[in-house]
Amino acid sequence: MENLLEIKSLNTYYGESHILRDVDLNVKSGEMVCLIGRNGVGKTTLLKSLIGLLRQKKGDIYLIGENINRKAPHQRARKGMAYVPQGREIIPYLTVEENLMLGMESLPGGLSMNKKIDTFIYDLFPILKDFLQRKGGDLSGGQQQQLAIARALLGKPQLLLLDEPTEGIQPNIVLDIENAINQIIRDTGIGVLLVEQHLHFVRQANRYYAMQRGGIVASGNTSELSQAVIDKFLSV
Amino acid sequence: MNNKDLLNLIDITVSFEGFLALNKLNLNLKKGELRAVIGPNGAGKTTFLDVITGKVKPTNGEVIFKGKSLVGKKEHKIARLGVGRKFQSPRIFENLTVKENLEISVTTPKSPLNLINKSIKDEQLNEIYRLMKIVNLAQKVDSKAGSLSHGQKQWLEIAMLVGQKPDLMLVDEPVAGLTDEETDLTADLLKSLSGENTVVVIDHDMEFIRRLDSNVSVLNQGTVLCEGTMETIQKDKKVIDVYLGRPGD
Amino acid sequence: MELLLDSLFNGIAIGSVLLVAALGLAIVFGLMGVINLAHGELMMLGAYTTYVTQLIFKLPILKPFYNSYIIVSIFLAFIVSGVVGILLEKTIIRKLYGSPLETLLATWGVSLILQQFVRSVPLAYGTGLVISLIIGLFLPASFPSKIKESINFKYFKFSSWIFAALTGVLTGSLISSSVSKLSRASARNVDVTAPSWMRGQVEIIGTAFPKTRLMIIIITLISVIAITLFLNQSAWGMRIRAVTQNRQMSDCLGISTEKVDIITFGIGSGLAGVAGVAVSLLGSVGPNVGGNYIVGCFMVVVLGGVGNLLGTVLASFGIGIMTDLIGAGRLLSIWPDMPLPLSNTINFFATTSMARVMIFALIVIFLQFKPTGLFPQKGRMVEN
Amino acid sequence: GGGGTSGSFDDTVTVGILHSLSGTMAISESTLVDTEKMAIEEINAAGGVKVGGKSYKIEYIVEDGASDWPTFAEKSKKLIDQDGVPVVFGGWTSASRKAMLPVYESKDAFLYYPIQYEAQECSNNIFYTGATPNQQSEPATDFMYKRSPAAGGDFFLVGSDYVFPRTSNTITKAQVKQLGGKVVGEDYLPLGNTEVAPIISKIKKALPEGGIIINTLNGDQNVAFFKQIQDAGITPSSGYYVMNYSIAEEEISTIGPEFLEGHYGAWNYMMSIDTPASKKFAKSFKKRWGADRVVADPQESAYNMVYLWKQAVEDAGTFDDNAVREALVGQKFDAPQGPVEVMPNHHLSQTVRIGEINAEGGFTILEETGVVLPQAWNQKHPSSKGFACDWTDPSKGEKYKL
Amino acid sequence: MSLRKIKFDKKIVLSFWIILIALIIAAPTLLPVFRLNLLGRYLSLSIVALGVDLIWGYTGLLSLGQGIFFALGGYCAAMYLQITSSSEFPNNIPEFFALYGVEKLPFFWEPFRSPVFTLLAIWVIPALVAGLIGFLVFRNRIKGVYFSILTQASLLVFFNFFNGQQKLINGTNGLKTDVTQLFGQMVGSESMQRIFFWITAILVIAAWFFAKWVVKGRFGNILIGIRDDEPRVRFTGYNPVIFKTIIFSIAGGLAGISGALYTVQSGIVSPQFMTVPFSIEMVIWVAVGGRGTLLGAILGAVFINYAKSLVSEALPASWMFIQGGLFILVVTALPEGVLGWIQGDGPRNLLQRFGLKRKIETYPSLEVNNKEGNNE
Ligand SMILES: Nc1ncnc2c1ncn2[C@@H]1O[C@H](COP(=O)(O)OP(=O)(O)OP(=O)(O)O)[C@@H](O)[C@H]1O
Ligand SMILES: Nc1ncnc2c1ncn2[C@@H]1O[C@H](COP(=O)(O)OP(=O)(O)OP(=O)(O)O)[C@@H](O)[C@H]1O
Ligand SMILES: [Mg+2]
Ligand SMILES: [Mg+2]
Repeated sequence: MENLLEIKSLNTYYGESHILRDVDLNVKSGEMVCLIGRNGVGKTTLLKSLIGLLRQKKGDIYLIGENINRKAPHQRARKGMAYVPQGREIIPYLTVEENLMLGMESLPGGLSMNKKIDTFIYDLFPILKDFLQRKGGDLSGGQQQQLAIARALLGKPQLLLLDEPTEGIQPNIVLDIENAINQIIRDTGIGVLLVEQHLHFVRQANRYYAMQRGGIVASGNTSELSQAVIDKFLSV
Repeated sequence: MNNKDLLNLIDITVSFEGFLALNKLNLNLKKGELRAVIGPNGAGKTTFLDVITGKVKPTNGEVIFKGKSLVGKKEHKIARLGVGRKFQSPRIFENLTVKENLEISVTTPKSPLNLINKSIKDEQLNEIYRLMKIVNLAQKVDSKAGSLSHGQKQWLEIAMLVGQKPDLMLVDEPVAGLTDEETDLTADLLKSLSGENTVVVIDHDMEFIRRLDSNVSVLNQGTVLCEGTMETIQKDKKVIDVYLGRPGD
Repeated sequence: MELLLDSLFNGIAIGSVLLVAALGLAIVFGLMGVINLAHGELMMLGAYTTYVTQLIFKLPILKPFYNSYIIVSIFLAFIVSGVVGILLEKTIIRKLYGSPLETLLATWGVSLILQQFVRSVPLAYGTGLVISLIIGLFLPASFPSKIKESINFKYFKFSSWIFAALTGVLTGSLISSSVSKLSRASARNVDVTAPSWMRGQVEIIGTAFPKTRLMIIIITLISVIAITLFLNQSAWGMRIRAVTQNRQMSDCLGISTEKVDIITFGIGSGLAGVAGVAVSLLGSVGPNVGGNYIVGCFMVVVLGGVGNLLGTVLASFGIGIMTDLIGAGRLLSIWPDMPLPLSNTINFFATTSMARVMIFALIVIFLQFKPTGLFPQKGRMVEN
Repeated sequence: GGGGTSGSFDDTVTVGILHSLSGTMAISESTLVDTEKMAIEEINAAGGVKVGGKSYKIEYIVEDGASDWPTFAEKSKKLIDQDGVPVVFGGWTSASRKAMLPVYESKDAFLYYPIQYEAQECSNNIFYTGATPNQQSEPATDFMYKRSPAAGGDFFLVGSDYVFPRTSNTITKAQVKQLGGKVVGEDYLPLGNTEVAPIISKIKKALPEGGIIINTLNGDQNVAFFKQIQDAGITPSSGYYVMNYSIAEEEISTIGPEFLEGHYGAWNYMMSIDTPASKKFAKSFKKRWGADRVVADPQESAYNMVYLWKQAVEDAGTFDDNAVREALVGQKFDAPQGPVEVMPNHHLSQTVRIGEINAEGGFTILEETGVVLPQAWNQKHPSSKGFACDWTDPSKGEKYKL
Repeated sequence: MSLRKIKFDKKIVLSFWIILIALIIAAPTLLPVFRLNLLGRYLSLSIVALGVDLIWGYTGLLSLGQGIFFALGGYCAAMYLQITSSSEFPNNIPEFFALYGVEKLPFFWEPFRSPVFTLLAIWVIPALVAGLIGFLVFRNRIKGVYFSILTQASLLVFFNFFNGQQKLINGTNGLKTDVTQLFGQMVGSESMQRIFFWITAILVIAAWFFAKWVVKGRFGNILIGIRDDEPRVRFTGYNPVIFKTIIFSIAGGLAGISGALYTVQSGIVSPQFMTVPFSIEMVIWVAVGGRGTLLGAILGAVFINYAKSLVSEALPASWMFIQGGLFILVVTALPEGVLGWIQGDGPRNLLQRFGLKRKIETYPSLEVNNKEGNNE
């Protein structure tokens, strides 16, 4: 099966501090790949480099075989990447509905006033339906997180980048989200790159990469994700 | 209410253009108690902290803290009375170094005069270094808080809260984005704080809540759904329906 | 009653000038959060465009259409100021999004340069320059996407700029040779004369109303309606607000921030140009013409509540009516037998300059009670 | 600096020129710089200044007052201390003069000031070649009330909000009272403000059936004013006549004659004066600066002052201030406007002319007084009635009782 | 705006002082009196700039109304000088009153007969006015752009008022000081101007130390905290209103002193000091010099103004081009101002452009993790 996403020796800096060092990683369509590691090892940095918010100093990023090093975030989004950032990043003064519509900007033709919002979102996050007219910024933390995920899904992406998506979401909805994502992967065969701290969710993934000090230090199938690895890379 | 109570919330109602974020909420805290608050997204947990800290004015109802009413008081006044808070998404001073951030929180009294002509006291300095050890940011003393990772920010803010030495600590989702180990560490830290301080912890991480092994109040749609130990809560049907759900199905 | 009507008309007349001037700012500042102190100078460009158009329409070929030059100049002014605005955005503003106060300083610099520019560059060549800008900016955009994608697109771009420069120089020298008034630089104020059909006054409900003022009111109305439609009926309004409120995330969602910025800023600046046409009908056209309005514009936008068009409209008419009531001492004629001390104070302020003091004082006081204007942003986010 | 180059000179003398070259006033003041340069070039061409048998070529340093009063003071200091010029030609607005005055008095230097102004001042260190109120506004008011089409009508006074209009109007009010007329209103527009709608509605309220409007508005504001009063139906045809004190040929061409036709102006010099001197002045100015340029009263006084300085220096036989000051009083000069003479109060005796603005953008001269002596201290203004100034007599000086 | 509080290593500060002191001592002998006088005036402007840096650079309050306090200071000084030397004028009141037929001294002039009162008034009155405006504004939580616009509106109120009030304060013409007497000396005279130069020089240094003292340590940190996240400061138990009011009135006081010094050295105070552009320029000086650096404010004020007078002498028309270009350049290319740029990696980056290597930091917490790794 061909690589949906392929990263070759990626190096990213913040100013002068070298964060990502020679990261190699790939995601195939139809699989969920999980990125684990302690705080501050560079997981978010990696996702930011993928969507294009940070420009790598060295290395290449391929999306469906095409090199997207030089592409701006919105171009990458239109090529089928969707990003759920750590810390939600809702557009505060737009209503929930408008926030959702913005999710459809990356669809061919972009957003328009008369495009309808796909209702499967409401089955997944009923709360959003009730609050369509409320300002995004007024939502509670968890509601915002749900909105962020919904927004990403509406773009019908090829590759979904999730940075700690369950942070601050109530347990039963966490379960729903897990199931939903699995569901979507099964149905549409998209690829998912997931940053997650909770082992329970981690185990849902097909493969894992463990990061330390900005480099990939271990990887494999989550099925054989041993306690040893966990202790080594997730403990303080 | 009884006189041992540090905090009483009496029939608190908060309405945003008709939407009741809090609805006749009643809640009492004893001195030195550690209390976990859970509940669905949008149940009103953060709002209820907003009410205590004076960020949101209740539409009606009373907040009694150390026998005094807090309603209508200015935020900084409330904070000085001994109410400290950690925000849901980390809020620290990004352009100040880790150390300076902590200085701001440990400093007392918080009057301009004191700040301008006295330099920081030694015990306060020691306190700062102690805190930085605990949240292992010791190596980042002089790096700008803005350049910390999410988790590092979370911990810095917790440290700031502790440094403030409030009688009442309100902690909103402290372990969001922390690894399981870090989560446990945080839990122990908070537990150790209870006793002389009174601590209210909000989170969605059940492992974490369990480890706190304290009384748990479940909020739903702006009111207390039920209270009790983790065990009892977990078995409560209503709680499972609206909140916990059943893993595996 | 007659009096009230009279001062209402006057108020609207004064207000509509404020409004048309502030409209562009309401977008650039209100929506994009850019404090554009060069807004006044963009107005000035609009005013000069009117002047140039007028002279060109005096040429034999165009003489027959002379009466309609003012209409034409409205569109030209929109384009000219719009293009200069876009250039401004591409070169300077772009680097400063999210830090309004920096934009304030940079655009102040721009305004100084623009003022000195019209003083020391012959208008003919100024026109040439603008023309080459238009071509240079938009010719590449019009290439087929096949070329755009190709690696040596930059050569195409380069050559189109050369072409633009040439046409600019040509038109410049052409104009300067045919219209002597435009061939020499001068700091002297110039004058736009409304075509005869726009002079004099008309009767409305028994009160005589200057036609020029009426014209301005119409221009204002049209622009307001156009803008409202653009912002609310097209997806652009949403995109613009999204980009200003969270640039990075909007980008990640697939919004081309660059395009949004250019369109928004272009329109905002273009409106400044239209305002320029309006004010050129009232007074003289000179390097400082915009400077006289800029402060008032900001007052209006802030008073209305930043980012709120309706607020801007109300605020400008409010100020307009106040100006007339106080400045012309109408309160007295409305209520002749008021107690002496009161009437004295009113008389004290019934001079134009004192009225100004009064108005600004009132604004300051008003903001004390409504710190974020008539229609403030509400909700959880405000504090954080 | 530099200038005409005919003949060879034994030496050079450098004078200072200080006007606004940038900012709002640049529009008006740059024309004075042009005129002063022209006068200097003429003098140089004619062999320069002859002092003690030596012929001096006049060089000049031009400084920019930037339309900012304190800057005028600063630049004056520079010209005096740094460049050590014997004389400075400069200024336009009263405010700028008031800002410079202390500099010249404290350094005992000499300033030549060419604009008609409100007087009520008489410095030993300034020489004023513009008209005083009794050489402009008083005859004008008299004309308006007695002999204009609106004769006997009520007055409304409009001006910019600074010292000249206010003082000038105080005088006018006193005069109108004496004449038995009535001033029914006055208003002042803040500098830089062009919203005249409130003023217009006041005028309509105060003068329903037309009347006399005395206008002392400043530069740009005039354009707004005249455009809008015309739109509001305040025109000569409907019985409103505006007398202007600051609108000369230069301004007429900017505002556009179509807005001003039928209104009046009062000046000492008008381009339409039909004398050889006047024609020569206009002709050489156009020759030097372009055919579409015009000359007006302020330029004429600027022109005069350069020549008067030259004459005084040659009489004094030195560039030294005090000597020149001595020699200056009594100097006669055949100015474009006709003969002028320097009076002991450092002002000029001049001819006053009333003109009606015509479609060609010039004045049709209606009246012409004889030579009028300048009053540094106005005899109608309550604060200065009965005072005069005389620098030739130490016992009298700046302000003495008549 | 993302600003960091720039801490200077001793070297830069020291060298700056050496240069400054040297300049000041050398100036009176090197410079002709005219230039000296200019330098004196620009130094006095640097005091108001210091104030701007305090409220903008540190606290994030961009005031476009500093001209108010500057002018107030100037007027206080000028009024004193005018009264004390008005003996030979009609009914012993300043000359200009006669122009408008005023016989009696307006009441608020009276106290300015006393030199002591004046010396106090020069900085107390502006500070009080600033404090008052500030308190009202801050209490209502008016922030950011709204604050800027509001200060500008106030500026216009004051400007139009002073401009319109001939009878009280001589309107547009303002009050002149050159020909007035102080200790029997004419203020405009050379000897006096020299003295004023020294006073200014000393006060600038004093003001710098004062400002430094204010922002050093925790007080300064709070200000920065307010700039970045005011509500958070509130929840930590501080009352931002007080802090902002204090710093704003300090800035006001500094502006007053600066205005007074400027007035006596330029010979006139007039409403021109309260025009919109002038107040914006004050901000520009700080921006160019470097926000939140204090030194930057001083340098910015002195150098820009000096450049201005030199350039406008050489080629008047081009000054606006240069000035405008400068602002744009600074804001876009050197957002933290010249000093900020020097202190940051500016020069190093520049060198690197010319091929010189620069050291790359290693991963922030490399060693840390090692240690911990071993522990486990
Ligand atoms: N804006 C920044 N400037 C400089 N350094 C930064 C910046 N943001 C993050 N860093 C540093 O980069 C490293 C990686 O940060 P990153 O946010 O990627 O960690 P992370 O793996 O996402 O941690 P977490 O799980 O807590 O989100 C951290 O050491 C952090 O200190
Ligand atoms: N300013 C506001 N305007 C309108 N609705 C608001 C506002 N603030 C809060 N709400 C609503 O009040 C409800 C409670 O919000 P709150 O943040 O307290 O929930 P929460 O319990 O903290 O949820 P979470 O666990 O996700 O943080 C939410 O439904 C939210 O949408
Ligand atoms: Mg992260
Ligand atoms: Mg919450």
